[in-house]
Amino acid sequence: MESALERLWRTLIWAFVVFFVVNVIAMISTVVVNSFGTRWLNSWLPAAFTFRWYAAAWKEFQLGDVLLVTFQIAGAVVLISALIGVPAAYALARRNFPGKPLVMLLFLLPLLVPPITFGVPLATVLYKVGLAGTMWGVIIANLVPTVPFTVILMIPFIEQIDPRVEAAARVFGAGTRRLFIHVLVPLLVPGILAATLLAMVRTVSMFELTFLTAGPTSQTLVVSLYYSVFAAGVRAGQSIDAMAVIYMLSTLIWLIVALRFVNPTQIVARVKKAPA
Amino acid sequence: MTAPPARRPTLADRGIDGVTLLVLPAALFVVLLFVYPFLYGLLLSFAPKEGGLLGNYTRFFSDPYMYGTIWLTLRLALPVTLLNIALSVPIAMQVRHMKHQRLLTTILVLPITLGTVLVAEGLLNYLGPQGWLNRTLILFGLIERPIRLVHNYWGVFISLVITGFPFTFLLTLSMISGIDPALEQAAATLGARARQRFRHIVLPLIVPGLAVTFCLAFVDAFSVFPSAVMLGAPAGETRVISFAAAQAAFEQYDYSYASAIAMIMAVVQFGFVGLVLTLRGLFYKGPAGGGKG
Amino acid sequence: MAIASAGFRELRLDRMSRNFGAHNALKEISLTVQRGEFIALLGPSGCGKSTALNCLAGLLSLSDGSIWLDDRRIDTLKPEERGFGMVFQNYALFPHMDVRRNVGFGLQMHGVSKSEIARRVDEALGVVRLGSQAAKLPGQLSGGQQQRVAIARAIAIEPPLVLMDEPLSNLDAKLRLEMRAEIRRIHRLLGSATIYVTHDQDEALSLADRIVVLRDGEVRQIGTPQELYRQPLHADVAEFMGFRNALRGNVVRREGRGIEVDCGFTAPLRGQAVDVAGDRIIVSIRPADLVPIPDGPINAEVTGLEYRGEAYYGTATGPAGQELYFRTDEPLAVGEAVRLGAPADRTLVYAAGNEG
Amino acid sequence: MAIASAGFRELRLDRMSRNFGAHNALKEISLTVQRGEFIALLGPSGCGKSTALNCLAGLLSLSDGSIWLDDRRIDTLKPEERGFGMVFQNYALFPHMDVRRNVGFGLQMHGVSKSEIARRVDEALGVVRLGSQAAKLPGQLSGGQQQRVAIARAIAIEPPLVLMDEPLSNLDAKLRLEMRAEIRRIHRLLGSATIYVTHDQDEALSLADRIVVLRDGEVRQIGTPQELYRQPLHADVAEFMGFRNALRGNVVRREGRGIEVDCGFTAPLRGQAVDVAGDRIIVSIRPADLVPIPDGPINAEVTGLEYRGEAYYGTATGPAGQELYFRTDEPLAVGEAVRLGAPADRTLVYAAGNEG
Amino acid sequence: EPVVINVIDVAGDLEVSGPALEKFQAEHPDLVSKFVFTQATAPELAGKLKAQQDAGRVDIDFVLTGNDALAAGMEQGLWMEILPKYADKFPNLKELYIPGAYLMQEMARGQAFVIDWYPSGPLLEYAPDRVKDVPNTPEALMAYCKANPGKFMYARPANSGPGRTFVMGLPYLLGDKDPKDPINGWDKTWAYLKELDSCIEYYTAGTTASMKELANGTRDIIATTTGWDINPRYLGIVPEEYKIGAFKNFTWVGDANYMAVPKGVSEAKLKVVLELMAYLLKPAQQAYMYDHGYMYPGPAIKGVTLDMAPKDSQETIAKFGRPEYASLIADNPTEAPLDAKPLVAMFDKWDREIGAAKMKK
Ligand SMILES: Nc1ncnc2c1ncn2[C@@H]1O[C@H](COP(=O)(O)OP(=O)(O)OP(=O)(O)O)[C@@H](O)[C@H]1O
Ligand SMILES: Nc1ncnc2c1ncn2[C@@H]1O[C@H](COP(=O)(O)OP(=O)(O)OP(=O)(O)O)[C@@H](O)[C@H]1O
Ligand SMILES: [Mg+2]
Ligand SMILES: [Mg+2]
Repeated sequence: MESALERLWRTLIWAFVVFFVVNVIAMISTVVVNSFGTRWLNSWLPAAFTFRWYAAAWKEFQLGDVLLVTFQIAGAVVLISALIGVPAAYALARRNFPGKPLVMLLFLLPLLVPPITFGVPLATVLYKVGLAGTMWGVIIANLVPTVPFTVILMIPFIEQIDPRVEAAARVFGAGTRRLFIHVLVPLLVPGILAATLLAMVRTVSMFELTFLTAGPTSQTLVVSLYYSVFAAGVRAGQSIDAMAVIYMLSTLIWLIVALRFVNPTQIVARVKKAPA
Repeated sequence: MTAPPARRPTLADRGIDGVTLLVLPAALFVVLLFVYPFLYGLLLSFAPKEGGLLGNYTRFFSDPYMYGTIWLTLRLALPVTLLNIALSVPIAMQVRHMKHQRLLTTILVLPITLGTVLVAEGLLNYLGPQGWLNRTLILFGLIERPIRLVHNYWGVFISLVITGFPFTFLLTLSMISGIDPALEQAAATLGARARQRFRHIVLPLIVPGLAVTFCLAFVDAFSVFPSAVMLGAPAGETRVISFAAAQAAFEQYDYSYASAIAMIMAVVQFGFVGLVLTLRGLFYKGPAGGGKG
Repeated sequence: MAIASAGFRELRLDRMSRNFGAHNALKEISLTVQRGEFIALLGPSGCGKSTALNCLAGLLSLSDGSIWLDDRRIDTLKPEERGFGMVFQNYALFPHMDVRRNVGFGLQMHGVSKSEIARRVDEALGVVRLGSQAAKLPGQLSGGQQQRVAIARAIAIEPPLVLMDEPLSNLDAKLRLEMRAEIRRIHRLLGSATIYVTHDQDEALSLADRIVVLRDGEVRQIGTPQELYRQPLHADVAEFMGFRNALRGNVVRREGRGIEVDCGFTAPLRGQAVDVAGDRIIVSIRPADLVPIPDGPINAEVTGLEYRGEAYYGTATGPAGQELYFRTDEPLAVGEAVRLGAPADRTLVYAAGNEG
Repeated sequence: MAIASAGFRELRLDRMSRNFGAHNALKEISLTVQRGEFIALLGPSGCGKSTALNCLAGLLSLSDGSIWLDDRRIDTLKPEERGFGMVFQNYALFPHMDVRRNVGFGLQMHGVSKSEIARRVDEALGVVRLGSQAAKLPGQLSGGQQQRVAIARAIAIEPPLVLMDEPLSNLDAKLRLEMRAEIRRIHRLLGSATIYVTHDQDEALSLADRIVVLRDGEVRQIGTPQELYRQPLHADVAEFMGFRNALRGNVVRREGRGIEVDCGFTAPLRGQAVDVAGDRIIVSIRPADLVPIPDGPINAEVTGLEYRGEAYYGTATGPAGQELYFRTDEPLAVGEAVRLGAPADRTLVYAAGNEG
Repeated sequence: EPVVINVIDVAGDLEVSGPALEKFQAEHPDLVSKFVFTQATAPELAGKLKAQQDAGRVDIDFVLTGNDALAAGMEQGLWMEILPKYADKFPNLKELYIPGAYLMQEMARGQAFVIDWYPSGPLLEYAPDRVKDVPNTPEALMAYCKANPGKFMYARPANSGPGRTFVMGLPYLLGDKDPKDPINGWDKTWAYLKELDSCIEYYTAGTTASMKELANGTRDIIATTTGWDINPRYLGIVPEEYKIGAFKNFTWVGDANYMAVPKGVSEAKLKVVLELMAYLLKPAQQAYMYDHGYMYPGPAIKGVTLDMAPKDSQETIAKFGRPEYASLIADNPTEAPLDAKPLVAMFDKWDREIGAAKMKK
């Protein structure tokens, strides 16, 4: 009786997953197909296929350089925010100290307050110290929301780790640094994976702060993309789609690479798979 | 033998030790680079083009077209966030046992890479009157005329689900897999069925994680902007608050008013996030293992 | 909810097997347990005891074989449908519930009323002497307290079949004895069947109706405590049952079950043949039975001595380098020569090469 | 990294205390441990043994008091600076590292070279008989195997001070004896100090130079195994040390340390006064010492019997309803009348009301 | 010493003027060693410039912008005041510019120069196979729309050139009191728009989306401009054969892009940029503005004809251009669009009263 209900439930879930995946793939496909289409009106498929939108976009936005810059910036942001965010999250998860709510608020604010308010003064500060206009300026500006993001996100993951395992590492001579390297980070891999992936996606898509602090040679892909979508003037949908596809690929690569090498499920679950 | 010195409460007793100091780099970074610009924006919001200190705020709250955006935004952000979490949890519960888990995970997480533009373009095409979806439905005779799924509330809603679901799913999956399977096994031997195991074991243990997930996802959804413009009706039912702020800043070039709106936005979000994080404090937070090993 | 085990008469394992990858953790275990029976599962570390319990509880699927309750095949049922109680070796307490809720969880799942739950939880906590810790979370308990919560949790639901995986391993001697008595009392009270994993012989001997000795995933012997204590069927079982002295030698003379063997000492040893096929044998003697006697046949040199309260236990080396474990009431000095002997009826002789 | 414990001469706990909220888990523990000494910490479940070890290791901060290594105060040092080895009661293995890496972890942290690590890990795995499981993750091991990894991990670093929290609780009798021998061997080899928590009296008696008995966070007695086994200072320690029979009565006659007490049996009992202030006393006798003798002073009725291999152990009720635990070589029937007696030098008498 | 000039384009103008800039570099290697082009969306430009100027480090030397971002910059004082200081370099602007372009040049108040201009709209674009009689008066459009609900559409004005041109053209057609004052002078227009709303299904967020709906047959008539008529058909977004219709006696509402210089640009660079601006206002360069009909016709100054334009430009116009434009431009008056302030007020009112009304249904 109830197991029939359970089966129904499971079927429903899988049905939804299939529904979701099919529609998302179809949606992506329309964009991909369109980006290769010459002209697509009122029919199942475009009239003919071409590469010209890619070629044009590539040339117009000097995408080679832009992609390289984007990767560098995203890489640096992700790395730095993990490096300083995870330890901070660790402290917040493990210790109760006076003023902790205030610190939490400090980390929440950059996520809550839209960049409109602080983007310009932040850029001013960065221009004053001579960082804006360079790649580092963009990296630092992007760190302002990603560091707190990483901190907040990592807290529950750290709480899940058994402090006794940490205790063991300390007893056997691991100081905080090596505790992180040898024990915490490997155990936190799923959380760090999620945090870095999401931080990367956010950096790549952070238009406002990037634009405000980027110089002519430190613009990232999203600036070009937004330009092609929102700037005045006529632009073929196919060309926008081509840009969007390039944008997607630029993050998709990392997602696939990351999930290829890192398992999003934690070690406990992997070792002790529940009953078949 | 010398008498040991009397013990005074040390910093460590109050929770301040080397580990606590790890919070410093991040905190310093935020203080240095965020606090000043933020205060600047905050002060700016109290220096309206016209009116007294609170001019911008009274202006906002005396104009239903403006304060209505809060409701319009909440109407999008809350259901979407809750739906995404509600979908993520059962799916993650299923996926974690799977053999080809990585492949499926990759596919499910994939939409976070799409970017708002691709999603908007894709939905406009796919769900549009001549899109594949409507065509298919018409082909099979399920509908007669194309149904309208974009340029309204649902267009934005769908896009938020597509970009938001992978986010919550990835977090939920990683969090659920942190629970020692032995706990569920123990519950099973005590007669708990799958639903009860979920309700009594898994759910309470991931609530703290879900709370954080909710906060981050909610904040994301609440500040929805490009897709509200591209897929919604930005003058109408998807006139979200960040759109109002952007209008003030970029159309009316009233940065002071824009700052004020953004501050209001932050306060509203904080209302929810603060509440959720406070509630989170009431739950068990700690290792999700059951004893030895 | 229909619980499969309610009111069963017998539980039958039919060639139950389980592999982990290439490793066969259980190899065709067959066993029938009657209702009301108390079975102890004994065996060296890693021999598959917990695996067997997990298979029974439905937490691991079988690789082969089947499990039957009377005429019903249950190895395909989910754990929650079997209705067995289980004490996990690693406790598996719910970290987010206090002791009271941990213990009451099973009752809650079975739809027992609130007041009844409260009553039975109090009772179970009383049994494990944890009334005063009821409001703590598992993480705030000592190891032994956690283990007792695990026991209380399993017995609170009064299951018709209880599986216990080393439930007393972290308790002190006094508490162990008390808990042992409680477990036996509850076993009788519920008329349930109990399968009890332990590494403590005393526990197995005193509690069990029958003992099953496993080794490398295989059943080596099934028998009553007396049988196992006095007459293990194989040299390895004997060694496991406390016959720590295992001396190799050759048969000198046989007369019925009596046997005389030569192990290179001053005189042949006399013992009881349990399972002697050829000439080369192993002699098994418990340390407690091997004591210094003036004309003992075993000449050896003391290499160590330890205090064990009621007596001293020593180690010694025989002429062929044999390691010997013996008992003595008076302390001996290391290096001292000693002559040891054991009663013939406590000296068991097995065929060599059969020790596995 | 300078390790505090390297080459120390003595470890001194000075009124070490630790509270959990309002609960005082350790109350002013003072103890001095010499290098090379083997200390066993004994006490009922929840008495604070693990807490004491955790405080020593630096995993819990003290609420009061201090810990000294020679002249250096170390209770303010971080765990990683103390350089102690520890076997955790709950193992606390690194779930993401295979057995080999778990065991080598400490060496790696101490900057030992790769090849040296490999050598010493192999050695440690050999000691705990886990060579064949080296590539498994902890989650793939049986309970006993995990425990052995925990032991191997602690001894691999050859620490000057080893803390062991019930390291053998999940091992079978045979392996326990072997491991016990290994632990002693390593202790001697390293010349290290060992503080060893156990609930197994045998282990404490055979391994320790001195035994510390804790109760409710307080030290009840410190002494050699012999002292503790033969002459516990308090009735509660006695009960904990296996004097399971605790009979209340009154003093009849004293002559020096000899004493005669009346507990309502057919005749007064003769025993040894350990600590007798007033007239009302408690008589403590081990079950093993209380045996049926034809004219034993204690008349009782058998209520239960259990097999323990070398003998039977029974329960009986005395005339005043006293619970009695005794030993017998021949099985007795439940309900049978029996007369029990114990040697006077094995019968200890304590003042009543002092049992804690 | 040749310098590097950082050009930022927030109007999509490089599409049109890019070749002329490159030509300048080729002809003046002594002045410019390199142009670095950045493209961006208009709204955030002001913020970025402000940040740079507050910090005293301006790294943008030359801006191509539409009138929205220009106005924003003017309001915040971001632009260098070129006139009258450097008036000698730009003599006789009134003579130089086409009248319609000059109207817009005046709006720049000496802080920028119109680089290209077109009369824009309002125009209607329709599918000839589905629409036989294209409406040629506002009343006819209303009647058509009511008869064919959902078949007419214009994009949300705030985000669409054609959308706003359509709305800005209406006061002239309907004879409103003050076509330059949307709040107080547009009574008829607002009434008209409200009524029109009843037969419009929704307003797309941008022009492209409305073009697509026209192309795929969901709509039959949409609002457009000259550039949005020619260029999308050239690009294949809209079928070539689609036609345009104009209202009788309508007034063109022009549109232009500007070139401006932020305050804070160094003297050395400023000299070069001024040179560049003067250069771009020469007929030879202005001929590039024909482009692919992106801002048809495009040139802002008098006397530039299509035959001066590059070959492919001529071909495109020949193929996708419309002969009727010449007469439409010649025969109808031209007005400047709304100034920035009233324009924003118009957007706001439209959003509140037209756009938001959609929700209530
Ligand atoms: N974090 C904590 N919060 C509150 N009480 C605690 C906490 N940790 C331990 N205790 C209590 O302190 C007491 C001592 O615990 P400890 O673990 O030292 O006992 P133990 O002697 O090791 O017992 P066992 O033999 O059962 O392991 C116990 O009563 C326990 O419940
Ligand atoms: N998930 C697993 N993957 C691989 N091998 C496993 C796994 N679980 C158990 N094993 C192996 O199976 C064997 C039996 O394990 P089991 O836990 O049943 O032993 P046990 O008899 O309970 O031992 P102990 O007394 O030490 O608890 C062990 O050798 C163990 O290493
Ligand atoms: Mg086991
Ligand atoms: Mg303990």
